[in-house]
Amino acid sequence: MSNVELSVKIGSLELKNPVLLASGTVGYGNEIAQYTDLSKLGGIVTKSLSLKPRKGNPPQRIVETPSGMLNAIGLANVGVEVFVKEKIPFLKELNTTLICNIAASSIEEYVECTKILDGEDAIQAFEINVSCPNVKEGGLEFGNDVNAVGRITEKVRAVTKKTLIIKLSPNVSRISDFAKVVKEEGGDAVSAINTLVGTSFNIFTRKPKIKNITGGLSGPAIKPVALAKVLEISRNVDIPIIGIGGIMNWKDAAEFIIAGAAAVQLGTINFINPNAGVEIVEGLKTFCEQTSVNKISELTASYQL
Amino acid sequence: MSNVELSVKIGSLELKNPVLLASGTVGYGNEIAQYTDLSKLGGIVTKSLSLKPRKGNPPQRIVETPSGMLNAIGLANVGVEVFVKEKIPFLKELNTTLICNIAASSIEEYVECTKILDGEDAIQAFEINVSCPNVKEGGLEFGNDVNAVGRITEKVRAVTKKTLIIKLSPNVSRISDFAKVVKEEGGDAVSAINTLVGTSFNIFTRKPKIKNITGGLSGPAIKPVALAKVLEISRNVDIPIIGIGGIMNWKDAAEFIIAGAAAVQLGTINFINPNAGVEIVEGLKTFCEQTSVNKISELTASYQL
Amino acid sequence: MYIEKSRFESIEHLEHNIHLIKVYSPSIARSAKPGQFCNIKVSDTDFPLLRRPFSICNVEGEHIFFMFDIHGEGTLLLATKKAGDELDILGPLGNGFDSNGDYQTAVIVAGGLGAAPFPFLTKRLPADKNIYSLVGGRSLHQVIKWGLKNIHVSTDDGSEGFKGTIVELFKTKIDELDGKKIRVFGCGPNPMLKALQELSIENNFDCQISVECAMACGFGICQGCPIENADGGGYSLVCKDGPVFDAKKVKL
Amino acid sequence: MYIEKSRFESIEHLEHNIHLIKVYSPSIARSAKPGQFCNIKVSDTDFPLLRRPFSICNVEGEHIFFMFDIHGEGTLLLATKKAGDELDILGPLGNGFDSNGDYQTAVIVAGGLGAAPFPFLTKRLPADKNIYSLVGGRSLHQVIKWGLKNIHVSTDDGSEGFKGTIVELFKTKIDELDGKKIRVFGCGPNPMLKALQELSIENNFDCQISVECAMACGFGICQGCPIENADGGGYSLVCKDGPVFDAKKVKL
Ligand SMILES: Cc1cc2nc3c(=O)[nH]c(=O)nc-3n(C[C@H](O)[C@H](O)[C@H](O)COP(=O)(O)OP(=O)(O)OC[C@H]3O[C@@H](n4cnc5c(N)ncnc54)[C@H](O)[C@@H]3O)c2cc1C
Ligand SMILES: Cc1cc2nc3c(=O)[nH]c(=O)nc-3n(C[C@H](O)[C@H](O)[C@H](O)COP(=O)(O)OP(=O)(O)OC[C@H]3O[C@@H](n4cnc5c(N)ncnc54)[C@H](O)[C@@H]3O)c2cc1C
Ligand SMILES: Cc1cc2nc3c(=O)[nH]c(=O)nc-3n(C[C@H](O)[C@H](O)[C@H](O)COP(=O)(O)O)c2cc1C
Ligand SMILES: Cc1cc2nc3c(=O)[nH]c(=O)nc-3n(C[C@H](O)[C@H](O)[C@H](O)COP(=O)(O)O)c2cc1C
Ligand code: FES
Ligand code: FES
Repeated sequence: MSNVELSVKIGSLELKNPVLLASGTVGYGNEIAQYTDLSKLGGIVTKSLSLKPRKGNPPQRIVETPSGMLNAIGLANVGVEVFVKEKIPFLKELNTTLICNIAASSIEEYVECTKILDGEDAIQAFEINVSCPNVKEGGLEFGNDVNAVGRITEKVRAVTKKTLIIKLSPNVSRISDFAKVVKEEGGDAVSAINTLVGTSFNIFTRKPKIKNITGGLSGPAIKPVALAKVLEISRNVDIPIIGIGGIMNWKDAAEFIIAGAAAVQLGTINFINPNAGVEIVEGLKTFCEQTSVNKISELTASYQL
Repeated sequence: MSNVELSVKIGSLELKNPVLLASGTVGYGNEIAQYTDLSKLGGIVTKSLSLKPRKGNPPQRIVETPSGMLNAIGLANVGVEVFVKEKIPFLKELNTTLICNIAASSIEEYVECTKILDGEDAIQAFEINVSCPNVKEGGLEFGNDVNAVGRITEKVRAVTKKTLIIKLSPNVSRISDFAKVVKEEGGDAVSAINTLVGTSFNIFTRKPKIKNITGGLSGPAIKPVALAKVLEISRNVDIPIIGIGGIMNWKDAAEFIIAGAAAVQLGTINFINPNAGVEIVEGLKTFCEQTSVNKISELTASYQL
Repeated sequence: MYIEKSRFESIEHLEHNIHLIKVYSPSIARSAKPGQFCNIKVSDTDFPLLRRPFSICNVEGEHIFFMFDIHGEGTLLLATKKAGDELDILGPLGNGFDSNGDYQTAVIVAGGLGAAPFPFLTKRLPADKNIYSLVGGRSLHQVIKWGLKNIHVSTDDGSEGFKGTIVELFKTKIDELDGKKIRVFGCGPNPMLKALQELSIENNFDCQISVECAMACGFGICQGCPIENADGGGYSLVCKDGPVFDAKKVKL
Repeated sequence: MYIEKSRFESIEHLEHNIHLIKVYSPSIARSAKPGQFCNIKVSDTDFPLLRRPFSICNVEGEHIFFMFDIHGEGTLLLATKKAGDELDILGPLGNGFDSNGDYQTAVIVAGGLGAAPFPFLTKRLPADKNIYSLVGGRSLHQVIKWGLKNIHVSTDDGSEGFKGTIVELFKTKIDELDGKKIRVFGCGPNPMLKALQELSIENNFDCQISVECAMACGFGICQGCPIENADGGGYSLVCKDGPVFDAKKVKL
């Protein structure tokens, strides 16, 4: 019926449509599959994996904030080995593009994880989460150090031919500098943004509401910031951008695409409406039809400044 | 009736209580004085002044976002000369502490403004807004360059003995580095935070909703980020902090104080409830009474991590 | 000017999607002038964050009326209020229309919801003035006549009255009206105001237009609502210097 | 598990501040088990952002009941719903109580609003079981008896029944009850659950507790709701592995 071409390309990766579910907000696909048809989406990005399993942070891990939420899950995950053995079989059956997100505490660990996972046919692309505390260099985040991001991109690039996406931290002054180095070092795309650092206190106990003290802010509250980061990258660097941050509906998704995103990821909304992804694909299709856009890729960076 | 000591000291500045109204959200005091008794507040911070008048950005200057708003007023202001002649006489009558906020496009301009205003007895302190595009160094913000912030602090310090507060930009990776340099260069305090860079698009026209393309995000949406910045400074640098960002009520104010703030500023809430400042002073007083806090300054940085 | 906790009294549904609400707000009611507006907190929570500006549509004793259509979440919330609910209203704000002076006929030009401020103006017009109301809408359901007198209608689709815009209708009436003895009061969407402004300048009509724009505070502290001065010398603030401007003095 | 657009039917006010709502939600009603919960979108807007988890208090045909007190903005919004409003409900979620097996008497231990899941359990208890309900509250107004049977009350202030906590009351009843032939079902604030856990471990009672914690998704995708395993081997998820846990298996 509809003639709108929804497929998009990110590096060598072909996506059915530009709507992905974000890392850490969809687990390994099985729980959310009860509520939505994942095969209708562009793809899913799995929870950040590290080499060894991590049990994650002690509770309380999450708290609601105005139009947002803070989380400090602590990258709880099963580790690459269990992932390959136990999670991939189910993920294969989903008939959706599988992007594997990796988080590590050293450059070597990033490389090691990528090497192991690169052999898995089910995995079509890697998304490297650089917003993790860097154990070796004093606990600062890799994601805030442009040289570290460059080195990670270079080293991981060397061990995989699959599409390589670097997920950028928003907690920096000029995110486009990071996108630039990703491009220079051979990355295929960037995802923007990960969560903003935030906190919240209980004024009676005077303790942080989140046990980890700070957490990552997500949800509609951060949408204007995320859009500004996407736009900044789009205006300064020629690299595909996956837009993330506070997308609640197809209008928000369209806004990111217009601001420069080739595809989008949904995070927090999955917790509220696990079927949002499918609804957003539909909404984008109708929007394109009604505004005479034949290919959704034509919307990307179509801003009129 | 109440024995709670609400007064606080910021450098040599004595405030009746820790509740200030933030720059750009209270004009020069006259309009808001119709709705609230400014003499009951700790003080007010006037709209950023530059040497020459600025007419500001073309419309649309503001847009609402989830639990926040974007503004790109463009530092519209009457300039120091008119300020001294026309605004100070009214401000003097308010019986509240007057903090003068300065924004400039060069270090020389900061110094020049401070010099002129330093002679005015009505002005008790300066707040330097470093989140302005630096015309000389290619339009980047001073506020994101730790060396520039150091130099501004040093040069302005040299021309005034009044309390010197540097208002920090949140659009940086480690705000405590900026607070450190402020302290080293003789600043008395830091204000944190100014607005986050954000944007928003009309998906039908594909134009940014704000004519200036990007704007500054304020309001409850940014509160978790602001609290994390205040806490970061508090844990790393021994300097008084004025907490700002999304304060809507006394609970939010208490949260900032617990997270490290010696005083707080109210911004966006003034647009919604111009009497909020007075209500927050009352609320803090009751909170102190009920939790047996004798001096509000004891609440500062009383976090239990 | 007051921050008045007002009592929501009733809601009436006029045409398609047009609502008329009545609130008990004695302090604001007593001091309000036609053309002024109020900035209304539409919920008891922090969502939506900002107040919403609405023209004072009418005043009856200690009651005020506001007229609106459901536009977004703010107006939707307003439309679901129940009698007895409390509404936090800031007002009256802005300058209002100047209806005194040397003219015989007040020509009201209202496009769509631009009709909102005119019932109050109609009521308060000095006794010696005539009134002549030009009311336009896209089609007959968008023509809002509530509280207006001596009404001449235009619709874009011709479903009622003159087929065309309200300013086009005005043009056809110019001969009927004596240009020197009228004062024009206009309110409506920007393109309409622009056409009205041009027409008024051409014909040297005394013309006051009420403009709309995004607002945060509504009373002059945020500088969020600039309108360019016609003389090029910077901006005026719609909330404080307006919302009513001499049509010659601003750029639309 | 369903995302069911349910119809709000009615609200009843029990004790001080305790509300009981009835919704028409046939798919969830048909598949629900005692001890399960639902994650409810309390508004039609994006505010508040997250759903709110509530125990399934009772099921009657295709209707579900939820019981809550007004805690914050979410529950306030829920309490102002009107018959006919649509409520977006995700559920049934979690594992629920296991009430089958080899015991004679179900001992329900409910602290305050911890009573919420027990009307449904009471109703669905296998026919061959006896029931013995221990219900505590701070004072007589906080004691919630709705839908419970064979009730023994404690209040902290002694205003009704035993003066003391509900677990203290339980202690005084141990002799009456045969430890081997009971199964304990507990729900309430954390300190109460902790005391109950200790008592059960000491006396080797078969004990299932329903725990609460902050939640985002409610179905296992956010990992926001960990509870420490008693064996030290990491965390379980309250929403997916719980909310009902064997009292021996978790650290409170
Ligand atoms: C002085 C003045 C008088 C007004 N009088 C009336 C009136 O009598 N009746 C009426 O129906 N409307 C009037 N408006 C417009 C009215 O304020 C908007 O329709 C309303 O704010 C929409 O809110 P919303 O939440 O329903 O829409 P949303 O689109 O969800 O609002 C989002 C944001 O955009 C702003 N906004 C949206 N549309 C407008 C607009 N047209 N003008 C200014 N800001 C807008 C809102 O204030 C809000 O901040 C007036 C505006 C002004 C400035
Ligand atoms: C499995 C489960 C079952 C529950 N069953 C019931 C029930 O039957 N009746 C009932 O009254 N309450 C129940 N609760 C608690 C209920 O979810 C909270 O009271 C409610 O979320 C408060 O929302 P609010 O917006 O009114 O309060 P706010 O304090 O404004 O909520 C702010 C945030 O904190 C969270 N929160 C606040 N209190 C709690 C709490 N005690 N537990 C978990 N999260 C909380 C909210 O979900 C929200 O994200 C249950 C909780 C869980 C996890
Ligand atoms: C509970 C939670 C867990 C998350 N875990 C991860 C993660 O493991 N790896 C990662 O790269 N991003 C993680 N994120 C960040 C999201 O993928 C996304 O970048 C962010 O939430 C912003 O999008 P949103 O506003 O749509 O949620 C997590 C976010 C949330 C809310
Ligand atoms: C409309 C508007 C104008 C502002 N103008 C200034 C300004 O001139 N100088 C300045 O230092 N900060 C300015 N700010 C920033 C505020 O002082 C404050 O730092 C920010 O809004 C965060 O606080 P809030 O969330 O309470 O609003 C402005 C903020 C707003 C919303
Ligand atoms: S709306 Fe704030 S100055 Fe006009
Ligand atoms: S609440 Fe999301 S995993 Fe339990």
